[in-house]
Amino acid sequence: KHGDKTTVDILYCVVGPATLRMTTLKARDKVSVIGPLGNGFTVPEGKKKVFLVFGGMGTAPVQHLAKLIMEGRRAGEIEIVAFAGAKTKRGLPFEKPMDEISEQLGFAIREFARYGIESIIATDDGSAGFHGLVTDCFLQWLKENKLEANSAIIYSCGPEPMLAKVAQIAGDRGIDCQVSMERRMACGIGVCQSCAIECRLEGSNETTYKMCCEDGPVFDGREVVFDHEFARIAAKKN
Amino acid sequence: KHGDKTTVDILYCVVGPATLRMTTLKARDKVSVIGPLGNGFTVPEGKKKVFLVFGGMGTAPVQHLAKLIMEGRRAGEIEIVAFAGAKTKRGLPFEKPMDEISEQLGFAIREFARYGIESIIATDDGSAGFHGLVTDCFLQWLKENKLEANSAIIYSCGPEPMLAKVAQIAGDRGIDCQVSMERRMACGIGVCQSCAIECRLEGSNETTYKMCCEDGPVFDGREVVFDHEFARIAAKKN
Amino acid sequence: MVGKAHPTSYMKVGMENMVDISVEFGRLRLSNPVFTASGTCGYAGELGEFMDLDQLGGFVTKSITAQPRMGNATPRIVETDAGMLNAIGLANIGVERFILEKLPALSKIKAAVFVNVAGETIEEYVAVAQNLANQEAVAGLELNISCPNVAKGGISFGTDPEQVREITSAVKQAAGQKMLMVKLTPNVTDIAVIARAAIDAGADALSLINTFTAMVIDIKERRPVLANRTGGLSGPAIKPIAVYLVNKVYNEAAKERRIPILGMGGIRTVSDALEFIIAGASAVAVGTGSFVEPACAARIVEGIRKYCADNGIASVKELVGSLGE
Amino acid sequence: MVGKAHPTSYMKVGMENMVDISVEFGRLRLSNPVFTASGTCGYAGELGEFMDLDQLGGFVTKSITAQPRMGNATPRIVETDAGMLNAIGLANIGVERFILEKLPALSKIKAAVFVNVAGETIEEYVAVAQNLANQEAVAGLELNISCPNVAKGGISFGTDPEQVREITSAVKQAAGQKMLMVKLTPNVTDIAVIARAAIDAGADALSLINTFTAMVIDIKERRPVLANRTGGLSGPAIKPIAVYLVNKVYNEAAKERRIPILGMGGIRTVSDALEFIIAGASAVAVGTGSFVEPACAARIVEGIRKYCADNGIASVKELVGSLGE
Ligand SMILES: Cc1cc2nc3c(=O)[nH]c(=O)nc-3n(C[C@H](O)[C@H](O)[C@H](O)COP(=O)(O)OP(=O)(O)OC[C@H]3O[C@@H](n4cnc5c(N)ncnc54)[C@H](O)[C@@H]3O)c2cc1C
Ligand SMILES: Cc1cc2nc3c(=O)[nH]c(=O)nc-3n(C[C@H](O)[C@H](O)[C@H](O)COP(=O)(O)OP(=O)(O)OC[C@H]3O[C@@H](n4cnc5c(N)ncnc54)[C@H](O)[C@@H]3O)c2cc1C
Ligand SMILES: Cc1cc2nc3c(=O)[nH]c(=O)nc-3n(C[C@H](O)[C@H](O)[C@H](O)COP(=O)(O)O)c2cc1C
Ligand SMILES: Cc1cc2nc3c(=O)[nH]c(=O)nc-3n(C[C@H](O)[C@H](O)[C@H](O)COP(=O)(O)O)c2cc1C
Ligand code: FES
Ligand code: FES
Repeated sequence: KHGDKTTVDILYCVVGPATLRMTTLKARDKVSVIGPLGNGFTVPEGKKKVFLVFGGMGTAPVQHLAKLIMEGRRAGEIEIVAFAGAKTKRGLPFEKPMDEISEQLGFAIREFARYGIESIIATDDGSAGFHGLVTDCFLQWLKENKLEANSAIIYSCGPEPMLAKVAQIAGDRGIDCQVSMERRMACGIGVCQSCAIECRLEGSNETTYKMCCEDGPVFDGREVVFDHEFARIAAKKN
Repeated sequence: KHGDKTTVDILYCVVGPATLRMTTLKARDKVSVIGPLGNGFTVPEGKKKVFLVFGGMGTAPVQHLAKLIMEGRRAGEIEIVAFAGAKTKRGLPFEKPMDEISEQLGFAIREFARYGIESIIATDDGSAGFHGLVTDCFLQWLKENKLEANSAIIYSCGPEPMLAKVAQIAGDRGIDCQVSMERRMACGIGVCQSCAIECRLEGSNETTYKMCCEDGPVFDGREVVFDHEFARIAAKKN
Repeated sequence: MVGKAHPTSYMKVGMENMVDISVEFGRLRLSNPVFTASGTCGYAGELGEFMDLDQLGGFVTKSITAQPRMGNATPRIVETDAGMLNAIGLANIGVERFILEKLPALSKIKAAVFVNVAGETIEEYVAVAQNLANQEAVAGLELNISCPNVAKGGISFGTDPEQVREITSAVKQAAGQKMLMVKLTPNVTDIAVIARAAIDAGADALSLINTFTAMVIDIKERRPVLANRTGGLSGPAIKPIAVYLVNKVYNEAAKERRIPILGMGGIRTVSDALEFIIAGASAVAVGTGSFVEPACAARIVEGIRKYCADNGIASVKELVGSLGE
Repeated sequence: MVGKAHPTSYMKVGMENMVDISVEFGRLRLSNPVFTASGTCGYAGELGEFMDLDQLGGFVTKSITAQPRMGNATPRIVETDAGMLNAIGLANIGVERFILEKLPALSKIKAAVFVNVAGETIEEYVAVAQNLANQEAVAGLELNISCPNVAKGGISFGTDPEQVREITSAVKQAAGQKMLMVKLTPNVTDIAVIARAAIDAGADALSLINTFTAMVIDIKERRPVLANRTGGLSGPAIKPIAVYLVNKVYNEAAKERRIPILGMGGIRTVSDALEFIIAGASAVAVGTGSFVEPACAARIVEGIRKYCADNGIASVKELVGSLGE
């Protein structure tokens, strides 16, 4: 907010026609925006340890979550550890190059270090930080450190196979987990049914479709049916 | 030309999707241009009196023609009179408001006065200059002035009914006349046959289609079959 | 000719109030000729936040089937040049829950409510129609025999005149007093043949067009982007085809039988809507356009009023099928 | 899966030379799978200024009829969202002048030359084919039974399987040794039925799609923009429908009979071309795309080479019909 104006920063990655069109916008162009839509991450009472596990452009929302927590009323009670994944060092979505000393101290990413948040980097090719998937890096951390599952929570955003793995890790250990899902969306307001996410119905083996735009994008990790083969199988059944 | 750069001014009027898209261009955008295509106005030897009769955005090309003549080798031999038409005073495609004294002196339009060219304005509603069609204004001039038809030539660009009238006036008096025609064009290079103009074959009653993009846009006024009903009639015949 | 009258703005204000944009759609009198299209506006509640639904002439629900349907796997949509493909697969809550949970809210809006009916067998269509026949909130049914995104039923009913006749008369009987509108697919050699079959079998109105079967391929994975492989193409890309088909159905089937047409396919602006009306549609529906701009349909209502006022047209009815030589 | 190989740039340079982008198109072997589409590249001479025609795999001429045709009145074209309508009306100089004036230049280019043949009666088609049967410069004929812009002939031959069979076998006989490619219209209920009819009657190849019948209305004048009232819709707008239809014809008619398909409809980029090839086209044609960028087809040839090199594909033939589950 600046006086009577509200400024919103939009961080986006060009992946398709819509984001490509966004690159043609110039200063003073008018755009019409509907929002905010859907839900967001929530931090339940009693949580003391927060893990952020993210990859690629999934960084954007969790970075914002970290900021909200550290600027919020419960900042003192909560400790955050961030795990950032990327294919290569160059793929890390951070502006400044890392500085080695901070990295050794466990504060690899400036954007998080600003808030005193520990951060660990993993790259698929080992060109920076941990050599391997960000989820393996997270698993190793869990092995090396003691944790009270009840007071911990994991927030994750990134490619769906990564979310699936994170949700599985969380499920295995009884840690709460919120995943931010992504679907191609046409309407964004729950009318077109294009952004379906298969979810387990509590206390039953049945599943239903929830709408990512309206019921999400954040879902409980236990709820989502991550089945990459599901799409193909369902298509064949028809 | 500025050093090793060539600068081209493009004067355009937003009438459809393509020109609308042009308004979204910003500085340093790259556009690919094919040209020049087709022909242009030509000034045959021996012409001493040049009439420019134009309306609307048809001003652009004839204004350029006037400039070329007045800066050319035969500037001394040739006298130009310009007739500009518009629906209303506001519709005149000139940047600066006219000044009354120049108007009374017959130099209504600065863009032409710069080259010492006499210019006369006609508006359909009489809000500036002659009250009526530019072609009636031209006809009146022809009645009031003596003219040697052989050494005169008319150049015209604007709405097709205006061109038809100008060509008729020229034909009746045996004055040479070149009209700049317009058609919707898809390819601009003579391959798609979309910009057909019905033309008389010399020395016969038959007609053929010429392509406005390649054989034109400038045609001899005698050659073009201006028949506004033609399009409809031909459509019915099929 | 239109476009030559230039009233002052004072006159225009007067005119806009005097213009009559109501239309007769069969035996229904609608406050204006603008509908939302099936599947693009849910069950109405969701859109209420973005537009006053009372401003609409009509509202068509998402397709309803006898049993609830989960729909297809995702991805269900993909954007294309000036259009999109969808393969939702008729995901819906089923007619019983629809009547219990959704119809009460729909009964409160002023727009005429059409329920879009779909199924895999004639019996299913009939079952849905029977359930709706006595619902007061329902003005009419739209018979979806043109959905390209389901393995059984859907489009297969809509491409053969014999089947069109059969399903139309079966549903007509089940629908009782409700107006029956049959929604046509453009995926046929001669849409007028299908239109006449529907009219002969008792259709009170026709709506067109549904989407074109289409495919987008992911060249990296070398497989279709949509989980359903194919989807239906909608949006501005198909508009010129839709306008042509509406004009064809108007001239070759609907006009002489006085059957109204609900025209759709790529409508996004007032001028798009007017093209359909001039081509022969008594009313128009906005589908994909609502995704880009949820209040698109309401904006078009106002635009039609303004167009009539600006051009000295006393009633929008004069425009229906007014396409000249 | 494609897209997973990441050779270094050094390797890529090597690869690009090793990649084989030649294709077999029936009994023809083409240097690459890219054609220009009929009616969008004249008789070749005109485009020569903008692109080296030897770079093309094939060249299809504007439709040729027995007698010269002036074509329709103007406007003959109008732009639409991501597309255009045309109603040229088969304007052409007639087969005799074509052979005298245009064929000599065409005989010099390396691309396989197909002459597109049109007419109002079967006799006319046959007459054109006979005239061309002995011309050495002609590799094959493309039978246009799908033009929506003429009052007689054209599309009417292409929507009825019986007529398709009749005209195809008549022209096949007249064409002698020339390869006969039949161009299909998308304006049918089941394009595979038409495709099989053409194959049964002797077609050596199929090309698809021609344009969709469509209309744009000038709402001020309340009449169609085109003098011919309707025109054919082409361009990116129709691409997803065209890809689907090519895949359908490939699976349901062409594949088992080993009949090659020339795929077209909205191709403008390498990735568009690859979609058609993966869907089942042995070659592709660029139509409307050449208006935006005259050298479009040549650029696509280079892009296909690069795609194969980057993805470790030794021959573009591997891609034809490679669409996976
Ligand atoms: C609610 C929400 C908000 C979003 N906000 C934004 C936004 O503001 N701006 C924006 O541009 N995008 C946003 N996105 C998009 C989304 O983050 C990206 O589509 C996604 O992160 C892929 O990004 P990428 O291609 O850069 O990742 P990639 O570079 O492909 O992957 C990043 C890392 O993820 C991990 N990973 C990948 N595959 C696997 C696997 N199989 N198993 C385990 N780990 C794996 C690896 O560590 C890898 O290095 C949002 C998405 C959602 C759902
Ligand atoms: C070769 C060529 C070059 C062009 N160059 C350009 C360019 O550089 N930039 C550009 O934007 N456009 C250009 N055009 C477009 C063309 O000039 C316009 O489409 C045309 O002038 C219509 O303009 P308007 O609508 O403003 O005219 P209007 O305002 O509709 O008409 C202008 C005047 O024409 C006269 N007139 C109109 N109707 C009649 C009638 N029935 N009888 C007699 N007189 C009549 C009247 O005096 C009227 O006031 C070009 C066209 C051609 C063929
Ligand atoms: C996401 C989506 C879902 C649709 N669902 C249905 C449906 O359930 N039933 C139906 O009859 N038509 C359905 N349609 C078709 C539309 O009602 C409409 O006929 C078509 O999209 C053309 O109009 P448009 O271009 O304005 O969208 C759907 C269209 C879209 C885009
Ligand atoms: C201006 C124009 C003229 C055309 N003329 C012909 C023609 O003479 N014969 C023919 O078979 N197809 C003709 N076509 C159709 C094209 O060959 C092609 O089938 C169609 O345009 C789809 O491809 P595209 O979207 O790449 O243009 C024409 C298309 C256009 C746009
Ligand atoms: S995007 Fe339409 S329901 Fe979610
Ligand atoms: S614009 Fe294509 S021939 Fe003139």
